[in-house]
Amino acid sequence: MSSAPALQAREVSMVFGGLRALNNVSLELAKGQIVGLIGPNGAGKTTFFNCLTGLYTPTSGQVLLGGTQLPGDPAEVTTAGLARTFQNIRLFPSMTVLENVLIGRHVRMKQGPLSSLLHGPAFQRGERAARERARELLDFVGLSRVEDELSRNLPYGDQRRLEIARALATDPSVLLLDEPTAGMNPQETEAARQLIFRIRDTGISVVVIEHDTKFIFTLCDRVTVLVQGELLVEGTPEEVRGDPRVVEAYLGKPPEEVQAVVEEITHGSAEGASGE
Amino acid sequence: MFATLMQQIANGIVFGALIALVALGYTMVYGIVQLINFAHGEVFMVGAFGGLATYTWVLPADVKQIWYVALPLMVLGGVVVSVLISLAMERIAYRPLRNAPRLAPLITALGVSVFLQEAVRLFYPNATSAQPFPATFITTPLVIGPVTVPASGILLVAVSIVLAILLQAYVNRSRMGRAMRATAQDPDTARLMGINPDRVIVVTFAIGAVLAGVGGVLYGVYINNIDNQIGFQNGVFAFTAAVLGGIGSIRGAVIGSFVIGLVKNLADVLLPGGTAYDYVWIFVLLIVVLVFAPQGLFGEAERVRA
Amino acid sequence: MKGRHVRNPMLKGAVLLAGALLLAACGTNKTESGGGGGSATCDTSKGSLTVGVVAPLSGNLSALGLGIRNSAQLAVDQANAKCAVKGYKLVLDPEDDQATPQIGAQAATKLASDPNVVGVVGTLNSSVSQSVQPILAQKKVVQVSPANTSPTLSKGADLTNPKRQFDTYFRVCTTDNYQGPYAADYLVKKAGKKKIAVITDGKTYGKGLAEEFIKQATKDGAQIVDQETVGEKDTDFSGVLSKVKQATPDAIYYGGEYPAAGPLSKQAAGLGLNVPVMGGDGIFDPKFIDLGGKEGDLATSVGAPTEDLQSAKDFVTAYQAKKNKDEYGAYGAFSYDAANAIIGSLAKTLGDGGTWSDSQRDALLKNVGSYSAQGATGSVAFDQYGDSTNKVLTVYQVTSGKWKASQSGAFEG
Amino acid sequence: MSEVSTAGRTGLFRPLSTAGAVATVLGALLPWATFVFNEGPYPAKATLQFFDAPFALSGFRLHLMLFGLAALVVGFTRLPGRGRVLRALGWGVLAVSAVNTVFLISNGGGFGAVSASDGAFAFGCYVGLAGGALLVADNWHASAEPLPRWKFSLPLWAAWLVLLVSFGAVLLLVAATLTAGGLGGAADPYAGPVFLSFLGAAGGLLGGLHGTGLLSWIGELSEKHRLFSVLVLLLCALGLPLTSAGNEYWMTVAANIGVYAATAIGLNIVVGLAGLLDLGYVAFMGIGAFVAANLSGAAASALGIHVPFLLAAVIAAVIAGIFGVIVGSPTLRVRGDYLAIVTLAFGEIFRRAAQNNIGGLTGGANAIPNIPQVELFGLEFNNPVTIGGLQLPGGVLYYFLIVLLVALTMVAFGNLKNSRIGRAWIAIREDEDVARAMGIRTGKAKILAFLTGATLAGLAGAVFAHKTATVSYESFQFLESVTLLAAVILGGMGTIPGAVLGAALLFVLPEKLREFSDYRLLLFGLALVLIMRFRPQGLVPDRHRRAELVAEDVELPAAPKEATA
Repeated sequence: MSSAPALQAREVSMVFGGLRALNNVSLELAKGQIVGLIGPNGAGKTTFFNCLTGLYTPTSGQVLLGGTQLPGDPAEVTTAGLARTFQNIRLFPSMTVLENVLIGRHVRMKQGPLSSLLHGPAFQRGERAARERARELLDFVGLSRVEDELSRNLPYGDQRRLEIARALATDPSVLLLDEPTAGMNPQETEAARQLIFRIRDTGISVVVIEHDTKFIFTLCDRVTVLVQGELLVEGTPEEVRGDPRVVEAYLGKPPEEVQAVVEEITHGSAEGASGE
Repeated sequence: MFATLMQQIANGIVFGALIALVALGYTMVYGIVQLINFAHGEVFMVGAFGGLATYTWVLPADVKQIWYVALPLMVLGGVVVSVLISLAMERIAYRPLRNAPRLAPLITALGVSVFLQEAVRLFYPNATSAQPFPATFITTPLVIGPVTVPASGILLVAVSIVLAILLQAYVNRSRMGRAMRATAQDPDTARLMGINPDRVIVVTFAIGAVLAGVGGVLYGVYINNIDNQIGFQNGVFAFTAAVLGGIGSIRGAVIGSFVIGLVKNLADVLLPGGTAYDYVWIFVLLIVVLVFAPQGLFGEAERVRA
Repeated sequence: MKGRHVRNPMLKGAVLLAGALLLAACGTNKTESGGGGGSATCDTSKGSLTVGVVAPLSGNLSALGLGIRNSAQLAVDQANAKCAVKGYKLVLDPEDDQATPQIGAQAATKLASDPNVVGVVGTLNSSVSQSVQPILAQKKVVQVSPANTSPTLSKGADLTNPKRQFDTYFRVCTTDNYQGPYAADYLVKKAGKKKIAVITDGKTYGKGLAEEFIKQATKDGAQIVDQETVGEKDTDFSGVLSKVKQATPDAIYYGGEYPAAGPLSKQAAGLGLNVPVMGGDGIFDPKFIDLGGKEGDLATSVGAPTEDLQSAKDFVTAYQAKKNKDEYGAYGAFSYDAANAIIGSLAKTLGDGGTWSDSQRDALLKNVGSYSAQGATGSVAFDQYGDSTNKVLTVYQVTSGKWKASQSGAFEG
Repeated sequence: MSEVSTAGRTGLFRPLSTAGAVATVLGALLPWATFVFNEGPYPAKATLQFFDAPFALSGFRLHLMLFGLAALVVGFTRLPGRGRVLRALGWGVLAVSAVNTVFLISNGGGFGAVSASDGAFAFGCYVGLAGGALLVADNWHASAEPLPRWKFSLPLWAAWLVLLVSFGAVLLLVAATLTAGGLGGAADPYAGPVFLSFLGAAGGLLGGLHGTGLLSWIGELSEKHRLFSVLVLLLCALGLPLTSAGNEYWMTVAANIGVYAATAIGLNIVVGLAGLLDLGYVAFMGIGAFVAANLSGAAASALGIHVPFLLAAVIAAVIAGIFGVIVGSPTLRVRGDYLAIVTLAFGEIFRRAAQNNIGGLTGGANAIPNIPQVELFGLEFNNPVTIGGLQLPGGVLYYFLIVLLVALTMVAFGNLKNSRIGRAWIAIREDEDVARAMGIRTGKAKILAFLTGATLAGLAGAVFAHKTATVSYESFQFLESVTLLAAVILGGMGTIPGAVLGAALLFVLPEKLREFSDYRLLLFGLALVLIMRFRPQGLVPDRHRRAELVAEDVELPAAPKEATA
């Protein structure tokens, strides 16, 4: 197992009607690695995540987790050890923080209907263990003081962290994060970065989609650039940053944004290095 | 047997035309506000009573004899009552729940349905049991080869098809129609484009009520009696037709209605159980269609957004 | 902030309301006399006794249920006016059964637990009677149904070996096994119809009636060319009628009630099926004709022709004088007779100086069993199963827009 | 909040409230009607003259007097939550006065009955109404006051004692509510208004107690001693036959409530937890009932075999459960509103099939009558029983059986809700796509919801068959499904006591208000509309549901647009 990459996507394509959203995108992720996925809006990043997690069935290509092909169903994928968060936070808004994490524990719990009905000793043990683990994870992401709040009442940044805790509760070997810092201020972003490092340190491989290229370049071991459903560049942050095609890819954007991107790409290395 | 089949097809088409007038209202309202307006069947019912009331209390005795004057006036009366009830229902019961979860307006709709049925029974004179409805139309049936159809049935089919076509044109061509389609697809964007969703919803309810009102009066002329229960049963059929055709689609609702009319009447002669089980077959068909084509025959394909 | 209370909408509303009430106070004024209404001249020193009614007073069937209630009320009012039960005032206690057995059971329990309830008129639905019977029987409360037609209620499931089910249960209406066969004899033997189609509404009354009709008609040599069922709430019968038409019957027997039968007859004619529609007492109602019943349609009804029966005419006159909102409907006259059977037997049981107590219930049951009088539906009396002995049936035919008696007699098996 | 208003709120003297309280007391003493009605004197001597018997008050006037005195006292104290208490009392006074006024006017033939007629004057109702209105108006903004929280903790024995006393009080209140106004009929001609008036008083009392924070405190206490509370509650339920409501009639009504409550709890799993709207739910109860009828040895049943009741009930539950799976299977493909129509279709198919005596199993239009009583240990369940010297009314054994059934279903519901499975259902209700992404096999979970719900309904149906003694398709109409749904919603979706409370109300109200039976359905429809408009979370709101069902003003940050159904 250890020899196989943690996650491997082979030439994944996705076609909606006549629209080719993804075209032969491949990705490889070693154990304990953080890989960034960047690209302009509509490049197909989230579609790619959906294909990995079984929410979409790719038109062609395959996805392997630890060398085993993943089934095409989101529930099975999660059971196999691939967890994700969502670009537009999708918590269970009227459940408490703790319950949200317990939902993540679902796949690792064993109680069947009968056991749930009777609440026997075995059930109680399992339930206690699940709560313990959930509290550990809330502690890990720094939310233990709000475990009884309804998740809808959490501030934005906390909701993002709760989503990560919920995903971690499924005991994944690979974690997919869809724009984990979107809408965060610099302090929160920094905290998120540290959190992702700590997740990595527990042996979980992480794939991150992010618009904030600075964030990506200072976080990831390798970076993949998607443009219009095609894999443009793949390499270390340094390689990607230096690639002229990446700058070009962002040129289809409004002037201010291009300006910002160009600045980030050219100056980002120095700042990023200091940040690390 | 052939004659019976032809006759049943004719019966099915007439029944389908009737259902279509109600189904269009279901489908329009659902398309705009994603609400199963269970009370829409009752709008149809009050339309029929509105037509009867017009005949009983408004029309002068000599006008009652002239069907081409009396019938349009009764239709007008029925439509006015339907529209008023429907708009009141929207304003009082549904609008405050616009942002509530879906279950809330659905249950409200059930409540409104029961309320209207009972209100008519209790407060319309003698409506505790079936009321005769005047046959203000040509009463001699038409005989076409093996098929006999009441003239009122032909009228029903004609009116139903014409109204469906007009509605389709209105939704496709007019300014308001475009606003409706925009609201149906994405209410938020529609609002940003300067469309007033309240107005669109009110117009939608009104259009549904007009069709139901016309349907109610023509139903009375065709069947010759009405009671406070006609809305529920025909409403369930109409809703089933709308779902069958793919709710939200005008074409689907009309075709779904004709399918239901035909299934009901052909089941009488062709399927096991005969007349005792005819509408069981409608529901069986509905379940089968929904299981294999969850969006109905003409509904939009399911979109999953993550 | 100080003016807050005054601006309060609640307060304002209350002030306005109070003002309105005070103003209105001088308006309508109605004083009612003390003591009980019409029974002022009777001796009611021993209090009041109750006649219960269990019938659907709400929902779809309430039209029939309210007719039952009002007719029983008429009987009670008349009894009070005549001082029928010495020393007591009678009151009616109508209870809604919502046409469902479980609510009927609640209503019956409620009545049965009141020691002043002498008897119960009801129910409309046979299935409700099934749940009401054992409850009333346990407390020995007499029940007289105006409308249950299922023979099993009195004679048990095995009709060839009849056994009385509850000795508290009586009915003034005839069961299906008289009315159906009588209609069959008329239609086949007298009217000479040999190809008959049978349509029912699938409910207890209609289905039971049609089944008995079919048995006798077949015995009489007619051919049942088609049997169909229409939905309870159906109004468009074209599908069923087209199928019936294919069998080219020369008559249609309809087991059901007039709200469906009238339109059915009319729609049959609309489809070119111009044959008479016949039914039971459920369609013997002027509304059948209003709703589309055509010339030549037939109905059987219990008792001698109403034109010949003074008591029937009196009932109709008295009912109409009451200005009830609801019509007496198909079961009004039966209900009137049922209530009178209870009241008459009660009067006999108590005699001139009797006092009501639970120990009188056995005697009351016996007196109901031997009750005999002329009612709105003809002679009212009960056989050993509690069924009506009134086997006189009349066939009516729609003639120039009215029901006219065509033949009267008894079914002799 | 400005200082002036704070001071105004906490100041000792509240002129308006005091005036309201005084008016209420006066209203209780003044005459209410100008003459004696035809049906006999109105309860509590509505014609009582001013001060002729001030201490002989009873009925609604006693309630008014007590409320007025309580308001007077509370108005001069610094009781925490004073405003809330006064407002609740005010609403109580208003409700009691309004009910009696409306009735006196309508039954007395106009305003003359409550003002002046033939030289008699009666202004009690106006004074009472004004008193209530003043109390409510003066404390209109009491919701701004925080609900007082009682902090002190009790030793175990004292806590148990408090719980025992509170639940005992609840039992007595329930019994008093059921018997308020009597059975109706000739003996109690004013049963309806007396009952409604009592409801108003009970509501005011409970509201007032809630305002002091007492009820919340007891709630917390019972949460702390959960097992004890459940046991005491069960004991109280079993104790109902010993109260004034312990007669055959209320036992029958309570048994019917229990059957519907158990079914509604099943529906609560499907609708309240899993969020799957089912409009044909009563069919499962029907299936259970028909199965039990066929196994009861009733003469009219097709099978004609007699199986002991407990076994028959289990078989009925299992078969209903199987049908639950069949009906639930389209849920794998059909979402949201489409599911509602599919379940409605199933319900109608069941009804039509039962009416047509499918397979000879349902008796068709003749139903299956004369189902024998349940017999356990030689006891026929409908007979009165004597335990020791205790005479219990008929039907009490069914009542006990059904209390046990409801208790069992409540435990089942509670256990499932607080388990892996229950959380999965709630997750599906909230966001099905995410639930799947979290590893929940949504198809399996939904079918399991239908299976569990239908099983409970089937079990209830088996009891129903024996209790009603007849099983007819007429008991399982569409309207019954709507009633069940209404019970779940009225009580509170997804909560354990919700379905029971909802079913109880939907049965007790029509029973108590039989004289208005003509308007039953009209009011039912209206109630559905009003509940959805003003209290969609139900009477006992679920912590989760409360947030979800109350219309939101603020959208979640980047709230997910629901994937189109």
